[in-house]
Amino acid sequence: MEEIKSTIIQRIKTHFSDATEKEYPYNRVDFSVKKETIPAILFYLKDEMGFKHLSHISCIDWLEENEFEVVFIVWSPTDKIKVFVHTRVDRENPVMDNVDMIWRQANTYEREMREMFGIQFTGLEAPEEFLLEDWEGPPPMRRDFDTEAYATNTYWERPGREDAKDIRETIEKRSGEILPDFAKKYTR
Amino acid sequence: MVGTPVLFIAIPLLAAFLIPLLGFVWKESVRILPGLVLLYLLYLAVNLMGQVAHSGTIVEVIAGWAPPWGINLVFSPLTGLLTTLMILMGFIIWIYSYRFKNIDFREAVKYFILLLMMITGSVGIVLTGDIFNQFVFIEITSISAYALTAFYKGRDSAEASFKYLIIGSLSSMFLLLAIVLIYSQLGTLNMADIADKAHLMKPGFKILALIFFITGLGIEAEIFPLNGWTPDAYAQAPGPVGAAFSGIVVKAGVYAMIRVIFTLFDVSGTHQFLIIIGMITLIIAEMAAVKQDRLKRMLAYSSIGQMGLVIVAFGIGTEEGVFAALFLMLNHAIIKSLLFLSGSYLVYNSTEKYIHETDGLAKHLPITSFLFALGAIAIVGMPPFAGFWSKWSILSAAAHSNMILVIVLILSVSIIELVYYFRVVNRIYFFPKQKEVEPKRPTINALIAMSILGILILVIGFYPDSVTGYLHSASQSLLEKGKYIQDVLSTGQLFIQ
Amino acid sequence: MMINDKNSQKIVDIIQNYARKHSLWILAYGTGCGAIEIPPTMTSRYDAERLGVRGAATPRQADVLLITGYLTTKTLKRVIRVYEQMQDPKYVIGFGSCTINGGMYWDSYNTIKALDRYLPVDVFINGCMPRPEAVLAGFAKLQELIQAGKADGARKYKENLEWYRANQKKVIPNWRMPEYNW
Amino acid sequence: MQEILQYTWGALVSFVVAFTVGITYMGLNRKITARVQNRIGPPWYQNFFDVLKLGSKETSIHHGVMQHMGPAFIMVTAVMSLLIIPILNDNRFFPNLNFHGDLVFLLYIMVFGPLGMALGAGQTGNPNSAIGVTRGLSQMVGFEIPWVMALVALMIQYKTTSIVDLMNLQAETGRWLMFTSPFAFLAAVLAMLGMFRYAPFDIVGAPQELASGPMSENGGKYLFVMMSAGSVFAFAKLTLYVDLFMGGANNLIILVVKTFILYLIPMLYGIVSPRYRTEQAIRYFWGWPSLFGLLAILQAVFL
Amino acid sequence: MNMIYIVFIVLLGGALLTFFANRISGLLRDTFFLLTILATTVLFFTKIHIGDTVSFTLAGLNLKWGLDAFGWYFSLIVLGLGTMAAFYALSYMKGKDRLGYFYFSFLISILSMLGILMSHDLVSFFIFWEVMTWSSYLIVIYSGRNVQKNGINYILLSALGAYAMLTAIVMVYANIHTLSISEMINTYPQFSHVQQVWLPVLFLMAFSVKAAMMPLHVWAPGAYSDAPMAYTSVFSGALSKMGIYGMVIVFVSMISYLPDDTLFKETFAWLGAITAILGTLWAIAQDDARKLLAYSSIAQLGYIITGVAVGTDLAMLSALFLAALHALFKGTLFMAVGAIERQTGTVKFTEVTGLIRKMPWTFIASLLAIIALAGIPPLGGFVGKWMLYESLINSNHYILVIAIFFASTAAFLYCYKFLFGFFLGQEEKEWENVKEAPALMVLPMLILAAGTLVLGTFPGILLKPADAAMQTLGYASTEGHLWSMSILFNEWGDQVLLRPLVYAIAGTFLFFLIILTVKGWKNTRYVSTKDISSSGEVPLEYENLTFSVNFYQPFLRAVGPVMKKRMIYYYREFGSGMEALFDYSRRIYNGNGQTYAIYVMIFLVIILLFKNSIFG
Repeated sequence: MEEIKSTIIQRIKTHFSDATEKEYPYNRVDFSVKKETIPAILFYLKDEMGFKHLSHISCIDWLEENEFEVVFIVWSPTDKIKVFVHTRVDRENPVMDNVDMIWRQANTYEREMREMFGIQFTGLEAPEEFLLEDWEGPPPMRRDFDTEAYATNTYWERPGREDAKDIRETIEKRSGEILPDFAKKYTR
Repeated sequence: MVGTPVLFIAIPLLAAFLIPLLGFVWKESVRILPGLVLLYLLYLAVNLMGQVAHSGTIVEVIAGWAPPWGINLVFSPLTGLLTTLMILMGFIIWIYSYRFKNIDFREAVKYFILLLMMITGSVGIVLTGDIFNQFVFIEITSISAYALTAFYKGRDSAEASFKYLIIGSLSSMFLLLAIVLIYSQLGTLNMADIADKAHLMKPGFKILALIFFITGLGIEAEIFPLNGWTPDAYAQAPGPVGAAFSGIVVKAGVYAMIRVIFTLFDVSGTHQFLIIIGMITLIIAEMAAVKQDRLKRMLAYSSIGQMGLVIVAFGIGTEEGVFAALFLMLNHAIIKSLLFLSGSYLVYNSTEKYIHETDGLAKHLPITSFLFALGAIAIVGMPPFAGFWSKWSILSAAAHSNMILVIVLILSVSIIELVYYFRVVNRIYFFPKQKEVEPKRPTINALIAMSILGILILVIGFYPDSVTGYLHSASQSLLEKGKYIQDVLSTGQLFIQ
Repeated sequence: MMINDKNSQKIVDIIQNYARKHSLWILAYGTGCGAIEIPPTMTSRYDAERLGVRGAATPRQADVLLITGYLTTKTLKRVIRVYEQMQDPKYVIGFGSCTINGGMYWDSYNTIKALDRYLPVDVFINGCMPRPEAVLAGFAKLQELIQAGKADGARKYKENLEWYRANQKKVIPNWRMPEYNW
Repeated sequence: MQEILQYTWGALVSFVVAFTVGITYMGLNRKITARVQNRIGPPWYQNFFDVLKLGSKETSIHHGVMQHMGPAFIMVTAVMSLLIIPILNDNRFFPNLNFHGDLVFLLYIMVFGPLGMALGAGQTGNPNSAIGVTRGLSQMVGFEIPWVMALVALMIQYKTTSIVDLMNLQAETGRWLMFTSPFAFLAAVLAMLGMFRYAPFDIVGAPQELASGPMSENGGKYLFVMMSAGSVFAFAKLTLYVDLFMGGANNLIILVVKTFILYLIPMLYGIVSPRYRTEQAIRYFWGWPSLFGLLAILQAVFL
Repeated sequence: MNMIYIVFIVLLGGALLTFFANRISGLLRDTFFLLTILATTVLFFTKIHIGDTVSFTLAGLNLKWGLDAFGWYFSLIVLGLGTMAAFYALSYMKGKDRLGYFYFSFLISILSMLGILMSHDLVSFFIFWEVMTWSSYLIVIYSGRNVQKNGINYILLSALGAYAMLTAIVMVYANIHTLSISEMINTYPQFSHVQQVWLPVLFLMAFSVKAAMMPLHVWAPGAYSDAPMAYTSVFSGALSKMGIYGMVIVFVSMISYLPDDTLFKETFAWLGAITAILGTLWAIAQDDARKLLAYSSIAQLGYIITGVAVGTDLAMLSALFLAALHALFKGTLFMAVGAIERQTGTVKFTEVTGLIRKMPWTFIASLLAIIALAGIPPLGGFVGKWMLYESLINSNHYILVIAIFFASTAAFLYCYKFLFGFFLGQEEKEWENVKEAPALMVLPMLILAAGTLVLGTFPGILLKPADAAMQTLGYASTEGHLWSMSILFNEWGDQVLLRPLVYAIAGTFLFFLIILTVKGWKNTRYVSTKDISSSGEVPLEYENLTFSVNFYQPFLRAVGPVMKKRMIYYYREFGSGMEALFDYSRRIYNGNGQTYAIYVMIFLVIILLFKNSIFG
């Protein structure tokens, strides 16, 4: 296992100079690359190294760093190893390359991210509407989207429900954990 | 008395020599003169036919030498019918080829001389009562035919002509052999005389002579293994010449063969042999025709097949059979000429004459296509057109002789024939036209010629009685051998007295 | 029940309502987690069929629209459509807290908080989720209402269609639906 | 005129009887199914409520004339079947139109309604309806084979095409045809499974897959008429079986008992069965049932 | 001059005039066409009486034409359907090319059919038979689609049949030296046994080709669907009946005299039944309405063949009745398909849906025709089917009953497919602007469809001429005797059968229809077909929700093994084998002069070698 992991790291690093690896125990290896390298490294992983399966594409909103982190999780059924490929996209101009020509199922994940985070994938050919029907607000999964305010404005609320509206302070009290500032503003 | 049978030989020969001479005086006369000659001969033939029907066979002695010593011409109902048919076909072909391909003066001279010679030769074959004289006429016909085959002077034409020449010379050789054999045995060349004395021949010689005759004349009559020259010659010769081949030359060949078999020798088994060989010819030719990709070759094979059918019908040997055979010869001459004439306009500008080049021409050449389709429907024997009646006569003749197998085979072959003709007709009418094909509209004289043939098909189809009377007397005259001998020989005696 | 009473029912209505209350064909719109409560309600443990409650295959045949849980705007559109396709008389049962006040989805960006703003609800069943006993009690209440002739949600909907429409259109901006035709 | 009144009266009375008994049977079916599944189940008269409720629906929609007429078609079939099938051995009480050859007529009139309804279902434009109809028609072709074989076997054996003749024959000899022609009875009963469209042959209107198939767009009065017609038709079919194979009935009670016993067969078979796909159903009917039908014919021809 | 001549001259002259008038003006052409067919019909039914004959001599053959009751019955079909189709054609063919050619062929084929029915001698029978073949072939290839395939298939199989018949005819001619059909029938018992067997076989071969019987049916789907629908109604409705006409004569007048006639009859009855079954199955599998109707025609002719082959008086009556009825309903259906083709431009069930509100009259006509086709009471089809069953049961053909019943039950499947595919289902936006066909097309359809309706209640209208026709064939009059014997007429003591049943059905239907309509009249509302309960989803305008692809997939899966190999497959194999043989024979002529010379020598040598055996 370790040998395989080290050869993977070896090969990736020789081929892609900008890749920085991070090793995890068991069968997981992480790489961070620039977003321009993404199609190339995914092609390489799929065609040359046997990572046939795209497990997931995920996104993390790093509001403080003003970046989105997009994570591609690929899996090799022969080596039984999963590889996480991280990349960062500018939050102001979230554009990156579309990879659904490598894996057909990437299309679905990309459409979801387009709707939920507003990341534009160049050349993604799919109808605009996916999960959100007739959505007119900003992408709802961005952390600067205020859900509560939106819900209060949009949906009529039955009067008389005042309890347990904001449990942040209770949580703070109970756990003793001190929430950072951004969390106070954007989470509940 | 409007004329004598000898005019059928003399006038066209004279005209053939006059054509180039007159041509120097007036160029158009080269084209007109053959037509006038043929028209006159047609008038003569029709008149003589009436005379024959009225007062029996006309036997004309040439140069005063009475049969069996001299050469004589026999204008019986049979030969008269064939002569009329040939001259009629010749006349129609003349109308058709008056301006065919816009050949220039020099070529027109050749063409019309050769055509006239070929018609003369064929008529001679039919009319003559002398076996050697017949041979001479066969040679005249063949040589004109060789030349006409090579008329386009192309490589393929020359090759076809050369093949024809080779096979044709084999034919002459065997014929000459046969004639020599007979002469050595009987010391006579007059057909009636030979027929009269045939029993005097040694059986071995008789059969040998017969075999040589069959081989030699079979080549002219397009019997199966002997007909290798046919497709090439038909395909390479100009369209009207192809029509002349199938309408005139082959008929003469078949006549010669049948005359030899029916009148000269009376060998048992010949009829069965004719049926078998005709059947084989029919089947092989029709099968070969299906897969042809060139129009004229297809027509040529079809022609071979039809001649095979004629021979089968003769082979049945009864009066009905002979009647059917003559009827088929008549119909075939008309229909196949129509097919050749209209077909050659369908592939007018083509060098290879592929069938697919006729695709969709019906829009551009409506009348030609219609006449071709009419010919196709008629030749496969669809009622109520001419072909049906001859097919019906053959079948009923075969049935009266209890030849069920023959009937079945003929009909099966007819189905094959139907398939390839209808395929072509479908192409002409329903396929999109090929871009590179430039259809040529037929000239007015060609249209007239083809229309005459089309009308003949309809007339015979709707009212077969218009010809059956002549055919019946002709078939009787073929079968009445004794009468033939008596007619010919008695003329001579009369003359002596 | 007084004969002369304006609100009293005719004898025909009594018979009809009696039949209606004993024959409730439900269209279970299993939107949320509540759908899992329907099988125990219908099967041998609680056997709602003894009350005449029975599943219907299509809205055309159904009498009761059972909305089992939270409704996103996207689902609401379908629910309205289904409700409008049902034949009169028709009843709606809101099922679970989510239909009452949003329940745990009270601040979700795409979930409505009160069903009766959008459809006329005849009976609400409280609980997250309500147990089958509660569901049966809800049906019993509905039967009571039907017999009394008070389950008139459909009439209310028809009369106040504009108000309902306005509410519906507020949360469903792109209204691509045919006109209401039962 | 007298006759027409008589026939109309007979038709009316038999319709009422068939309606009542048929609906009761349907209710009993639900009750028994519930009991088999260890439920209490609805009362036996539950289906009266259902029919009454459907009849009291205030509004209805239709997608066109054919859908509007569809239920009438199927009702015609039910009523015509009732008119032709003798209810009792003694024809006095329910005079109806029996005549020689009515078996053949029945075979055709019994598909008249379903086909008419299928047209109505087709007009709704609901794909589920059309799919249900195709399955139903396919299945019908399946079960008609053993059914016709059984009937032909009876025709051969007893040289008649009249139901009354067959009933009289059983009354005279005192032996039921289900014992004298057991194979024909078997084939007919197995065909009946398909005719009733209970499980395992209920793919036609499978609520889970097809949303009740041909009926998916019918509600209110249309479903009311269809359900009534279904009940009447079911009773008519059961009566036909009783008439043909079980010696008919001398009074209504015996008829009800006999039909109910017969009705138990598809019902119980359905309760314990899963569902066949259409082609499986067709192959089923062309397997054993048709073999029994063939045996019945052989028996009729050679014995 | 005899009226028979005049009818033929009118038809032929009219055909030619129509053909040539095409060059002058379209109106003139249409007028000539319509006048010709109308004049023929009027002259035929008013001036020609049963029993009229003419005879003349042509090419030494004595030909005789005349009309008997049997021919009259079939000419009723030909001229009735022909006139309707002519009216229909005027509108249907408007604006198409080569109309002179089409109308010419149409009239000639009508002429040839009348000729067949009026021929009393074998040669004119054959001539008209062949004229019928090529005139219909001309129309089959008219559209120019698949001419090399369907057209050649048609002409090939027709020629096969016709030549078989020709063989039989010359056999008869050689045997009895006369061509009269009646003479042939009279002397048939004195023929040798071999001929007694072969003559019917050869004749039946010709007739079964035209009647599209099972192994010889392969031409029919292509030819029926390629001809313009205006003619296909005649083609399927009347022209194929010429095969039935011949079959009836052969079965009644020849095969009945055979000692082993049962074998013949059983074989043909079974062939008919198999044709019915397979035709039905194939019809179910079609997505093209023309093909569906073509296979359906094959199947329907299968019933008729069975009826003819069984040959008891009731079976024959049913066959004749069904023959006329088939002309009515199949004519209507082909016309309806033509109307739909004209109005929408397609005939695929997978493309066109929901025309019921756009083309209501076409729908009504099709509905009546389909009910008649399916044999459902109270329409005419049931009467015919019932008589067929009854005759089969009476003559102990029990298995045959089951086969026929299977075919006619399975026929419901394609009947439904036809109605559903075109008229029912979603009303798509694509066909929003489709209009009803012109009145000239709708009226013939409605008239023919009304015919089936009338015949269901008053079948005596057609049974009487059919009975008269059967009497000329030597059957005893069935009027009274048969009609009281048959189950149909027994109980009511009335020759007009089924009337009380029809009244009962109509009464019940109307009663419940009124109940349905009156109850809640104000609260019943029409909604569009887009408004369906599809899980609350609203179908968009461009979404086609109609279920029409793989319509009977489960059924076809169940019957799959039967349908795997088609007959045409064997024909194709045979055809390609023959082509290979032809290609081989072509190579004999290899274009080499030396080879040809060698052929000559070989020929000579062979003859010389075998001269004694040849010229013994």
